[in-house]
Amino acid sequence: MEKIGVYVCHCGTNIAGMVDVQQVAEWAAAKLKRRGVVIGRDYKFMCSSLGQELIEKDIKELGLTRVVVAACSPHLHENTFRTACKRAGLNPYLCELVSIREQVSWVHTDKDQATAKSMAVVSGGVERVNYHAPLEPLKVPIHPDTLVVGGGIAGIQAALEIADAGYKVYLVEREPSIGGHMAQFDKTFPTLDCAACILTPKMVQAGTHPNIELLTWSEIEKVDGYVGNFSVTIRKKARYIKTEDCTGCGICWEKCPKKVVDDVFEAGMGMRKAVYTPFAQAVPKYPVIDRPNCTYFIKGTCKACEKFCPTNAIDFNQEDEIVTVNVGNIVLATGYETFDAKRIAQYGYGRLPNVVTSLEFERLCNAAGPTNGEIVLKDGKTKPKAVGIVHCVGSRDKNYNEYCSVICCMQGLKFAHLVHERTGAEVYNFYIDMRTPFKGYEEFYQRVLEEGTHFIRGKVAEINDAARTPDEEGKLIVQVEDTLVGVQMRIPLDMVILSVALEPRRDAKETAHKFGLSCSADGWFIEKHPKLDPVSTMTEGILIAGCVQGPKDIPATVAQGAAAAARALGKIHAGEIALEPFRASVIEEKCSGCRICNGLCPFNAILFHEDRMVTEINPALCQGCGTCVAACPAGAIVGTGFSNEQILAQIEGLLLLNVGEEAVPA
Amino acid sequence: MTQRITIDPITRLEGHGKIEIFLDKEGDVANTYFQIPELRGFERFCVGRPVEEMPLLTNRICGVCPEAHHMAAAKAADMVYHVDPPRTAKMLRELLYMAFYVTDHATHFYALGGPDFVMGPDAPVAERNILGVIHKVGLEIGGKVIAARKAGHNVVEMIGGRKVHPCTSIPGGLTKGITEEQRKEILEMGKFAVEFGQFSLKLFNDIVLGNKAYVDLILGDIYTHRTYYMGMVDENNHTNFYDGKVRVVDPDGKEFVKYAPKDYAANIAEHVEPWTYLKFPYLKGVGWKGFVDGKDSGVYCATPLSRLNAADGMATPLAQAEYERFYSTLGGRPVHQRLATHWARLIELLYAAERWVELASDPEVAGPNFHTVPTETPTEGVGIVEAPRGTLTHHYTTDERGVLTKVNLIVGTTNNYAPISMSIEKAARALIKKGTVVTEPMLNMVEMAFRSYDPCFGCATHSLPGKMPLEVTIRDADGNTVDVLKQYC
Amino acid sequence: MNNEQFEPTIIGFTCNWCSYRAADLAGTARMKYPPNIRLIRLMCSGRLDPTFVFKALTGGADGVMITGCHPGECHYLEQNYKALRRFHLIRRTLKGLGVEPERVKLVWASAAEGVKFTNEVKNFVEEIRALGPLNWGGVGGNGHPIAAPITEEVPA
Amino acid sequence: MSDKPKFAMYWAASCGGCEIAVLNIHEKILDVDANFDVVFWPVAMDAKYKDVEAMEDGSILLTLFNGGIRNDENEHIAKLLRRKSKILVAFGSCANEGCIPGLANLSSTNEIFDTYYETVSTDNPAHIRPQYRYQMPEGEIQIPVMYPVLKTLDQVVDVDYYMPGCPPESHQIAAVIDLVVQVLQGKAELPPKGTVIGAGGSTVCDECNRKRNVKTITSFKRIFGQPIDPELCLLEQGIPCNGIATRSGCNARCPTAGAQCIGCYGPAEGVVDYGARLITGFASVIESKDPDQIDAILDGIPDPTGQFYRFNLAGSLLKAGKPAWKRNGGNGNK
Repeated sequence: MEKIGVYVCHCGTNIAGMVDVQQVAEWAAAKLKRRGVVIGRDYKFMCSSLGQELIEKDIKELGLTRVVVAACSPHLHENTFRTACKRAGLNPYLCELVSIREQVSWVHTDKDQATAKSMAVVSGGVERVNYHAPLEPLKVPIHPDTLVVGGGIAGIQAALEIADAGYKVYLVEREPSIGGHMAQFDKTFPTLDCAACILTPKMVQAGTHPNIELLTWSEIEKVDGYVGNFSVTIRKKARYIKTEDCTGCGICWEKCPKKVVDDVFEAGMGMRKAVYTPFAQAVPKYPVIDRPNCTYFIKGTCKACEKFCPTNAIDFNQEDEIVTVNVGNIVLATGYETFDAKRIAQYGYGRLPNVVTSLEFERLCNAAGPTNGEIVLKDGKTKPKAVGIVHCVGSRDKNYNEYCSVICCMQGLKFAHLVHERTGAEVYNFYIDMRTPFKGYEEFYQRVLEEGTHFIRGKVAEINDAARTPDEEGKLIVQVEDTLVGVQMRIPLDMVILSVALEPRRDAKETAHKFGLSCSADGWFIEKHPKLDPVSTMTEGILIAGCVQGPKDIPATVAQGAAAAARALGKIHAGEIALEPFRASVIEEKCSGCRICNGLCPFNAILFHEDRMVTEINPALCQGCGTCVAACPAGAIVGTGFSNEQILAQIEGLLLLNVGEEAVPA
Repeated sequence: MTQRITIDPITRLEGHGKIEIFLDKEGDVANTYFQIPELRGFERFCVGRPVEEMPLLTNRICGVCPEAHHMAAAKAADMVYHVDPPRTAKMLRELLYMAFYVTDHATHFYALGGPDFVMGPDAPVAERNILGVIHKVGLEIGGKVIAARKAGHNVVEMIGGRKVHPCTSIPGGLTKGITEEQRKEILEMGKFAVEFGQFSLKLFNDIVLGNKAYVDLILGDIYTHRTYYMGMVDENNHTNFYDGKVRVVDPDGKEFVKYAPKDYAANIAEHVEPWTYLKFPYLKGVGWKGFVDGKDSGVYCATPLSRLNAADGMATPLAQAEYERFYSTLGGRPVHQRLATHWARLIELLYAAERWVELASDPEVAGPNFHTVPTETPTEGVGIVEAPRGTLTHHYTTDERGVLTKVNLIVGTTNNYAPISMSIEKAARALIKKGTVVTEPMLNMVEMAFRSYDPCFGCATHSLPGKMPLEVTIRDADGNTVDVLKQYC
Repeated sequence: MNNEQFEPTIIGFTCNWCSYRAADLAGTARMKYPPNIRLIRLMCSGRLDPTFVFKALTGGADGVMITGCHPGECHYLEQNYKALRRFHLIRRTLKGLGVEPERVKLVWASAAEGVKFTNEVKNFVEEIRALGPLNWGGVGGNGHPIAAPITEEVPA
Repeated sequence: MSDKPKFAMYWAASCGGCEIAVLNIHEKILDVDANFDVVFWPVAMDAKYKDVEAMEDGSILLTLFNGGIRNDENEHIAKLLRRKSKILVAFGSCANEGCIPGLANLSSTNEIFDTYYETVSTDNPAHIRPQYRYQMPEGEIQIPVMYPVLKTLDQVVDVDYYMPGCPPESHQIAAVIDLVVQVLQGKAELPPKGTVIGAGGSTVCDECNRKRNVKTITSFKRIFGQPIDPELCLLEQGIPCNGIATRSGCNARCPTAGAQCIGCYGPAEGVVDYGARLITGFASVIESKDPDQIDAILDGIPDPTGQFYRFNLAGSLLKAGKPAWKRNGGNGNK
């Protein structure tokens, strides 16, 4: 018979405040004796070193063979207590952590009921642990190469960190050039240094780094394998440019007769050619031919670019190329998209020419932008005399996104400053709350205040051009209630900038599915732990960085990119990783070869031997979900860690109080 | 002063009995009650099941004659789906059924009923069983018996898929056919079965008919009842086990009624008594008059003897010859002496064997066309076959998915519940008189009355779980228990 | 049953990746729900063996709540659909066995849906309360610990 | 009396098929006669109940007990034979898991009475029901009290070995008899108590020769509704064949004969609930992610409860023992 120790944690008052922990411990020691419990203790903080020592001591002195800890969620401290058992020479998997905090004390309000439920939960753990078996973690070697998906600042940062450490990186970008959103910006808050000036050097570094293989104009097709050993299929879209010959001289796009509105990089504010690089400092320097818009591909004639190309680098016969790379870790930095302001009809975006989005405005005031940095109205010449900046467009709004997009306040201040500086126009910030945390931000807020920008606290109700008074003629009228003084206002302006929300990529769910991740309800990828592990995901070996995890500004993005890199480097350096040994396996004598399970594994871990008519499971591919275990009609598939015996026993334990302690035989 | 009487239980019938015997002041038998002590409830729990499962579920009513239930259920299910199985399917089913008849009748004659004659009623208990028979008639004959049963079971398995509880009959036919090789094999076994039938009749001749004591016993009054007799017949009024119409003759041997399966309820009714679980079927046309025989009582009998009485002859030559010898020996149709049932049973065995050969000789039985896919909406159906222990009726009603909404079963032995009770009482009255010291052989003679019916209470108690423990309670006139003898087997 | 309100016992099967974390989230956010539910952590709703449901109902539970990732969001890609299929067949079978199918419920809850989890538990407790206790006692057939044989005599 | 070890075979609530299956071992029956002193075997020989009672406890070496426990008399004799026998074998589906008669556990005693005593052919104007005790003019007579549920043998007594099958296949019976004979001659060891004997450790598919592919089910069909491919796995043809979850040992008789396995050999080794294995087996491979479509496919199984618990109901988690006893009209506190 097992010797089981039961340890009930007070967690200060977190648990003890709602659960009579002492009673629970004593009950377990008394009533669950016949189920193997030899000691029941309660302690203020089981996770503290003293608490852990308590367990280690009992293991050594009482010869415990099993340990049940009733405390917080296993997702917090399962490892802590397993490690404690290990230190005392007990196999870590003979320890079971049951949650009486998140699932009892914090969610219930009646102490007696909470205490009773805690007893049930503990006896569930005791019954279960009786059926635990010592397990050894599964060791998997780590392939030293890394895949970084997304060539924005997050991806670039991560790629450089890893490459500088001496390991190979594949940097995949969907667009023709890396750089991402940051490349579109003019200035960055709060320091106002020019985005290009700080970004392009990094881009060049990434483009030329011996350890970085750039795969731009490319997309991920398929991801197979598991941590340490992914095999990723990438589609390199046809550029119709022989990159080995192209010098990036630019003659082709000079000569190309076809003008196209550039709604990616120029956010629709400017034009580009059918053969193009998104911007001057693009990395790599090679252009792409935009097939749907290319006259040759449409009409079959033209080939201007080909005629003039000095190095004959044009190749209209190029086709998409599929490449497969093997990597040990993957960093996802696929970024964000901006909210479509048309969805808020009353703001008139798309109808009123001088209502622009924040991204459009970035281009407008960018020296490399369509107006060479001139802040002018749609007519292309008039400088605005009054400009409004509307915050939280599509953010903090039940109808669209409830979350805060984080960057809008600072962006609004930045715009206010730029407008003020370059046009001297009156600037109005329409905000709900001003949020300026972090280094230097509040100071910037003060500075803009001093510049005389108007701040009106209120959600803009409507933007229209229906003048009521002569001085409103030809103006945009912003209707808003100043909630600080409680008056309705009509403010005539020349230009309104909508600070549009950051949203997950349209194909975020697809991407998540490709990589076996999960998205939050909003669509941002879910990190392993919101506080303690914001760069890992539930899927070992797949890390996230930047806005793909949630809206954040550039410093935070860069930091997370670096953190993800550090994570990957750690694993690469270790050379191998130990995985939870929760795996399914087939008892061959019991397997009838009925093939029910054969189609059930999305990780292709289940294989069938036609010759012997039996099924086998590949432990390295098995992810331990247990679906096949539950499905086998012969009961021939067993799963470690979550075996039938363990779960059935836990059910009995949880219901022990319903049937009476005596119902369960010793 | 009350006498103590020890009585051994009725055994060697596929079931057990619970008999209450009441004595009057003189110590004579005042009354007897033959009770069936259990109820299984097939009629209830088959409701809700798909009708095509009935040939499989009702098998489990009786493991002694599952083939009978399998066939009755299959025929009822055919009718529910308004589908007529192809000729090959019908032949296969009947062939399986004939082979079963041979084994079943052989089992009864050699293992259950036979020992009474082969060993003699007064033989020591330990010898009065199949092993005793084998020892007496010799291992070589024992071997023959075993071989015959084996042959029958092999055919059942070849066509029915399993030796016990066949599984191949479905609405519209069967799930499989047989190969030409199998047909030939089956034909050979059939020929052996015919030999075995003739041999068994010879054995009966030598041991029984050759022994005056036995003949007197058979013809004696103890074992005689004048009742109606039921049996299925073909268009020539010849005995048929698998298909045809049910014919009833009166105690004078005149046809009383001949009805098609679907009309069973117009002709048969079941009487209920509160002191037993089993119902007492009787002829609706005559009515229930209690446990009495004669023309005015609806009590009828459905046994091998009854089937012969109800038919004008047998459809096969050898059996027909025996049929004629049977009636000339026992003084013409109908024969009322129950013990003659053993002889009748052997004649049926011979008929089944001959029919077996007939069917197996037709190449079409091995044809490829063994199933017709039903296309009609299922509604209602009645299937009747002759089980070895009596006419077996299955009646189903289903919804439009073919899921059962009503089930009614009138099962072989049940038909004979009333006559058996009467025979027991008659035997008891004859044996227990004014303080007679009842001897074991004498009591075995009570059992013989019982056993001639080959009552199978696995069947009878289709509505009952399993077998009846025999409990004989003997009480004096004041209702005080003189003795209770319990036998739980 | 006496007239004090019936407190059902519910066993909840949760997915390690979504609903169990939703339960954690409910906790960290100090949301409140009745203590009638007791949770079991599975790696995935696809691990749900119908035996667990029957075991719970036989062992004294009045209801069973099966939870998993939303369709299309399964951590193991599509195993939650297997749970969905089993759930449908379990309900049909229970009906035939004379147990109200409503005693078994399937709920999709992502790791972010602490609120949904809380509400689902609240609702389910009330639904089962309305159904009343499952008079199923605690005896199983195939020699599992709680399956004590019945040996009472009935006077003949 | 011979000094040969004593052998007994008894039937409780059963159909007799098990006895026939034993007789069907043909010549082997002579081995039984040669190696055993058959002291108690109702179907084959005269026997005296009082002799059994008079025997010393444990004096019968081997008892094959078939049939379920339907009433107090069944239970009484089960206990008697348990006492008298060294080795008690639950023989056949009824004793193991209730078999078809176990389906009665779906209904209460009264429901069964109300059906049987009111059928179309029943003449019962007074709506008479059987009385456990009934006063006749000559005195009171009794019939045994029917239990509200049919119970398996191990629900009333301790069982040494389990031999499944409805009935157990004769070749398996022969094998077991061989084994016992060898044990008697000291040539073999008895398996550990509780072992399932006379059957395989896998499921029917293990012995089935039909072709098999990765399973997906797009619809369930009735066995008679269309021509059946004689080569291909029945389940893959949509026929709800229970072979995937049913213990091997029968040589896949029914599927081989073109009929779906109906599950008479019960659950595979170590399985807690037979029906659950079928439910999960069938459901897991249904080819649909849409609840409505899943329902539409499942409509192809007209009677899930019967399909999954045909033989196993009395031995199943949900319908065994106390709760069902109570539900079916018995006193739950028993």
